[in-house]
Amino acid sequence: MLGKIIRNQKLNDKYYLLEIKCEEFVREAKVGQFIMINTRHHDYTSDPLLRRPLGIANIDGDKFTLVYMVVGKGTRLLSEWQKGSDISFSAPLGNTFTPVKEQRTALLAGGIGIAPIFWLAKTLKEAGCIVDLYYGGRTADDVVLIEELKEITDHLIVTTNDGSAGIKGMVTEPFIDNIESYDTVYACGPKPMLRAVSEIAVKNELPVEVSLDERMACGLGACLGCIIYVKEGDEVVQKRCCVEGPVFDGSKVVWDTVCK
Amino acid sequence: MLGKIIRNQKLNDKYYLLEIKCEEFVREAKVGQFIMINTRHHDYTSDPLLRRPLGIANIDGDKFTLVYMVVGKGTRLLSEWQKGSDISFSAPLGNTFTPVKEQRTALLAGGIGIAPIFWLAKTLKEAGCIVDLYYGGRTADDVVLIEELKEITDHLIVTTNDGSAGIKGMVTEPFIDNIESYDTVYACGPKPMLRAVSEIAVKNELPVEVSLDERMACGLGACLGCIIYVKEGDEVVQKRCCVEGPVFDGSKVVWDTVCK
Amino acid sequence: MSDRLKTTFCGIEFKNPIITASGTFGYGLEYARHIDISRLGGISVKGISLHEVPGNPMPRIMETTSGMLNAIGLQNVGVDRFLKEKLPALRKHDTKIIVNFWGKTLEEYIEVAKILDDADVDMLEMNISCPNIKEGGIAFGTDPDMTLRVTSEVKNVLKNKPLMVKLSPNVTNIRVFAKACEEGGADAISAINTLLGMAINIHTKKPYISNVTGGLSGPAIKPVAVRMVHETFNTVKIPIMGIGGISTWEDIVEFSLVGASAMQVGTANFVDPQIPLDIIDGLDNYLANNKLSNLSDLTGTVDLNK
Amino acid sequence: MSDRLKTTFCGIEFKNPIITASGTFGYGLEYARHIDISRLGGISVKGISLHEVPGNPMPRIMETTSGMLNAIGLQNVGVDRFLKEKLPALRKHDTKIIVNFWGKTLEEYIEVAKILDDADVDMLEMNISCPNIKEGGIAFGTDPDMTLRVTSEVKNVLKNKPLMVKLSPNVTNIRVFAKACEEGGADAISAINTLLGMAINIHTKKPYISNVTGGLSGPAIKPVAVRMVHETFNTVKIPIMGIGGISTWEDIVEFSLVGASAMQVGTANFVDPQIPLDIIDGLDNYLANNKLSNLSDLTGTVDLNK
Ligand SMILES: Cc1cc2nc3c(=O)[nH]c(=O)nc-3n(C[C@H](O)[C@H](O)[C@H](O)COP(=O)(O)OP(=O)(O)OC[C@H]3O[C@@H](n4cnc5c(N)ncnc54)[C@H](O)[C@@H]3O)c2cc1C
Ligand SMILES: Cc1cc2nc3c(=O)[nH]c(=O)nc-3n(C[C@H](O)[C@H](O)[C@H](O)COP(=O)(O)OP(=O)(O)OC[C@H]3O[C@@H](n4cnc5c(N)ncnc54)[C@H](O)[C@@H]3O)c2cc1C
Ligand SMILES: Cc1cc2nc3c(=O)[nH]c(=O)nc-3n(C[C@H](O)[C@H](O)[C@H](O)COP(=O)(O)O)c2cc1C
Ligand SMILES: Cc1cc2nc3c(=O)[nH]c(=O)nc-3n(C[C@H](O)[C@H](O)[C@H](O)COP(=O)(O)O)c2cc1C
Ligand code: FES
Ligand code: FES
Repeated sequence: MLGKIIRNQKLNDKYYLLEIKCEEFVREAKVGQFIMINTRHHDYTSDPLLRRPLGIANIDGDKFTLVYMVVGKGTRLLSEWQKGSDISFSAPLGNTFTPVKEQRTALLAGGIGIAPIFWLAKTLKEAGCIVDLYYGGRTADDVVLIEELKEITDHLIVTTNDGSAGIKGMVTEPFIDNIESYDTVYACGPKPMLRAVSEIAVKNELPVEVSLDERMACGLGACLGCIIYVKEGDEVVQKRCCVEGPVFDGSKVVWDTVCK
Repeated sequence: MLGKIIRNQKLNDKYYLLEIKCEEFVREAKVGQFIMINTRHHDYTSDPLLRRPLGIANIDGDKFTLVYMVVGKGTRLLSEWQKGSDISFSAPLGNTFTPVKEQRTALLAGGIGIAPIFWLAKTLKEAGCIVDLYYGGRTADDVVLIEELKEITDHLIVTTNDGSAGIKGMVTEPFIDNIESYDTVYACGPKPMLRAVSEIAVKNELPVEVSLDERMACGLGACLGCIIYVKEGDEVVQKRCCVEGPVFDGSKVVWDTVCK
Repeated sequence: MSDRLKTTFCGIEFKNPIITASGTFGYGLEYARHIDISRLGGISVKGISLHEVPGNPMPRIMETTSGMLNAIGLQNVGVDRFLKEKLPALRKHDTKIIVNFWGKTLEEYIEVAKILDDADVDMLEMNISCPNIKEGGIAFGTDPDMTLRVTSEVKNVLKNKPLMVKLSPNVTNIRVFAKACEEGGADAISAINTLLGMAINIHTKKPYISNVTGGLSGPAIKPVAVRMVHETFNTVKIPIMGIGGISTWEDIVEFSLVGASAMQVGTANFVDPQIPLDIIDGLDNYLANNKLSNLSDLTGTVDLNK
Repeated sequence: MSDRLKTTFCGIEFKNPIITASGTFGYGLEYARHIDISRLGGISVKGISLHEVPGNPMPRIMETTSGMLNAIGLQNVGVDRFLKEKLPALRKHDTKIIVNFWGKTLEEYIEVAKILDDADVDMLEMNISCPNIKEGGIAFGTDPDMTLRVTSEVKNVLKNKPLMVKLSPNVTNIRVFAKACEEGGADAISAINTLLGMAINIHTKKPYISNVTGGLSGPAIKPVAVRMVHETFNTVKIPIMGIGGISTWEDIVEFSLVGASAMQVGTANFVDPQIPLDIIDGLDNYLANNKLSNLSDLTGTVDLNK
């Protein structure tokens, strides 16, 4: 698919927000899905080669939003795309968060994990849920879009490892303190965090969905490069993060096999 | 070296003019020399890999000019560099045209061969020469900067293969007609043209200098990728186009060995 | 699509010479949502073995400069499930099906080949270039005697389907292996598989691929692939399917000039699933513009005169 | 420059482990106008032979995706002119001189080695991977017995200079060749030389390189080089100079982790002559930031645990 860049806004030294207009895409997209996006400025160059997976952070009319962190070649190039350009990407990919209605939900985001959580918060809010968002980062730079998030959550609890924003500490700490208040848990962020959140949820018998990152080549289920091991009954089975994921039941993921 | 782009102007569908400010470069540059220029927009990408050789087309104050034709990846990327950007290139490379004074000179340019010929015309004019420029192209699109050239030549004779500009035919035809009028000949363009010009000059016992194109990796004389075979007495010797060239005595080049 | 693109390869009629490469196109259906797969000349499916194989631990892939490394570990559903669960749906699309297959032992190669020979598929592609699969300690694809043996024994049991053998580039002299395939009775050769490579994450000090080494593919390897197809073409008379770094119609022409009669597009499918279709259109235009009645007019016509 | 970068390799003290690779840095002096070559750890000069060699017809080079092909044809001024015309000026720069050399025959290898052993150079690098140079029809670099023989016979005549043997990547198993070098008495191994490749101009239908095939170098081949250095390190005890696609200090760390004690920068010198110096600075920073006293702390420390 092709879309037009409406804005590619620097949020801070690491984070960018990219808004793209594409009616067809918006019609198909569901909360929790992601895209594979071309970051190269010219088709006739081959470095970087592959498209990059990014979660859908919001849908607004005929536009959708991505939030991304600059970590390497691809995201650096993406940050230089100009407003008005046509950029290419796949149709919406992967499964979705399981939508619930009128429940008390805890959402946890670690760093760039905020991307799919943003849209999820909005969706749950619209479905009459209570939405508490625990949003952790290493430093103040890792927590973005605070004003926007306040509007679509009931409580926004920010934590940073160094205390430069919000509460000093891990994002799981205030969550544990309030664990009694929730019916359902959702999380996206670094794998150790997702593992911790899942273990806390399981211990408290709460359903937990996590959105997992895995390096991807195709994003369509063809290359088998993005396997996540999941328990099904007594068996461990393989799931492709790009098709059967990126959202998984956190209680079923075999965490020891998930790459760090 | 680093320079600032003052303008990168599209002359027509094929040709661009790039003006770069760099005092140090301008101080060193001599007529007939070339540069190796980085065309990639980002150092961290490797495709295209190598720098591209381009002739110096003019010097003006602390600025120098390149004229280039878009033929592949590198020149396509070059055409998208923005005004105000810093671009990197080598110091001026190669040998120079032999400057003459107060002579009657014939200059021949074929297509993009106009680049080094432009500066040569200006230089010869300033040295009190009569400067006749025979400038040939396939179509009208291949002859650029006509107004500017008129100012620095005594006669400007344009030819095109299809007659869409100037005289229809080969650039060598009007030159042969006037051959009696000249003391010295200079040429830059496609190799078959340079060969023809050299043979005409030799037959008429005129000194002839040609500026040759050869694919280059280093541009500094290290890779031995750009060899031109030249007669020295009875021997055929190897010259590196990037160091002992790009300007050669047209009567000495072993034309059969020069790649097409 | 015009007749210009029709390609007869080992007696099979492909609507065009563009086939998607094994391991980069799943079982074909994964792409059906994204492109019209019936426009493809054919699909070479992910390498199939006798039994289901779980593949390597993660991570399995990493991008490198203009290429990628993979060590999927030949994960596949096994021949039975392939025939039951994948093939019927794939067959609904009007394109040729090539089944890429392999075995852990000579017997397994033969067994899978027998089953596929009776199945509703068009052609077999035997992968002998899995570096980790050995018979008596010797890899099939890097020992000429083993290549000859597995080719002739598999060929012996096939009654219906043409056999194409896929060569490894990780050898000193690919001509020896091409010759062994031809002597063994192979109907065609496909070349090349991936180059063995490795990449290290300097922050963790671990290899990016859990298997330590992986197969390098993509535009980076194209010059090696072109050279090997050229050498193979100069060695054998059986037709060649060219593979390695192909991502434009110009690449197809290049492989054709050095002797490939059909081509496979691999890693480029990941770059953009539209690429094989763009290649088909670009190639058709090229043939029309150059007044060529068929790509086969170009096969092996590289001009080596100086 | 700090002590962190000092590198002892075969008993020679390099001020840093960054050496410019043979064939990409001429006789060193070509670059002296553009960068301060005395900042380099060392320079491996263009391959020298007994007699002057004119090299291949043009064209000799072509860019490929993230790499380049070359078939210069080992053009060089011959050992005598090198020693007389090039070496004295080069010696004025404070950097180690490695002389890359080769012979058309075993005798020529020995002859050149003898001459260089008595010359004012620091180390010899024997190139056995020229695909077109054969002794009795057998290439030195792709036949283990020939590798062993040329190594031991050359080593026998050397009295003063360490011998490093440069390996070809165009082999099925580089370990066999590394072993042959070690057995033959080589003091070190450098790896890798270029991969054999080919590219065709689809407009003229001719190869871009007059020699038809050429050597592929540059970032495209780095994963193959890293893999081969890793395999070599696991096979022999002599030190390794890593080569292949290096263009950043991160690449140096990567080669160090898989076992290289020093590294050569090749094609990257063409991309920008400043690159080897930038690498030296970047590496120094990296070592300082990671509180490493020397790059040798990292040699071969890749972590293969899953
Ligand atoms: C389903 C999914 C959704 C994602 N959503 C977002 C998002 O909304 N916003 C965002 O900023 N990022 C997201 N990511 C991660 C993003 O894809 C990577 O950061 C990006 O591909 C890095 O590309 P690069 O070229 O900049 O870095 P590279 O140069 O490729 O790599 C730089 C570093 O990032 C690591 N890396 C590369 N790819 C991934 C990956 N897929 N996952 C984790 N680490 C990786 C590399 O190992 C390396 O250390 C998502 C990943 C997946 C799989
Ligand atoms: C000393 C010298 C001075 C030059 N001056 C100019 C100039 O002032 N203006 C200008 O437009 N061009 C000039 N050229 C040619 C210019 O270098 C090439 O057109 C350019 O490198 C092509 O790069 P690319 O990436 O766009 O094309 P590529 O994708 O590299 O190649 C496209 C096509 O151009 C051909 N080509 C590539 N490099 C060269 C080359 N060096 N010479 C001839 N053909 C080549 C290729 O074979 C191919 O057919 C000069 C070349 C030399 C050696
Ligand atoms: C992720 C991946 C998986 C692959 N799996 C197989 C396979 O199962 N069998 C096989 O013969 N080749 C396999 N290959 C090799 C490709 O079919 C092809 O030979 C190789 O990638 C070179 O082509 P390319 O550069 O166009 O990708 C695989 C390649 C990739 C990238
Ligand atoms: C133009 C060119 C000429 C070369 N000449 C030689 C040579 O004479 N002797 C040699 O041993 N290697 C030669 N090489 C190989 C390089 O030294 C190096 O091994 C190879 O290019 C891989 O490193 P790179 O990817 O950093 O370039 C040459 C390489 C290039 C690009
Ligand atoms: S990324 Fe290819 S199967 Fe998931
Ligand atoms: S371009 Fe390298 S020697 Fe001339």
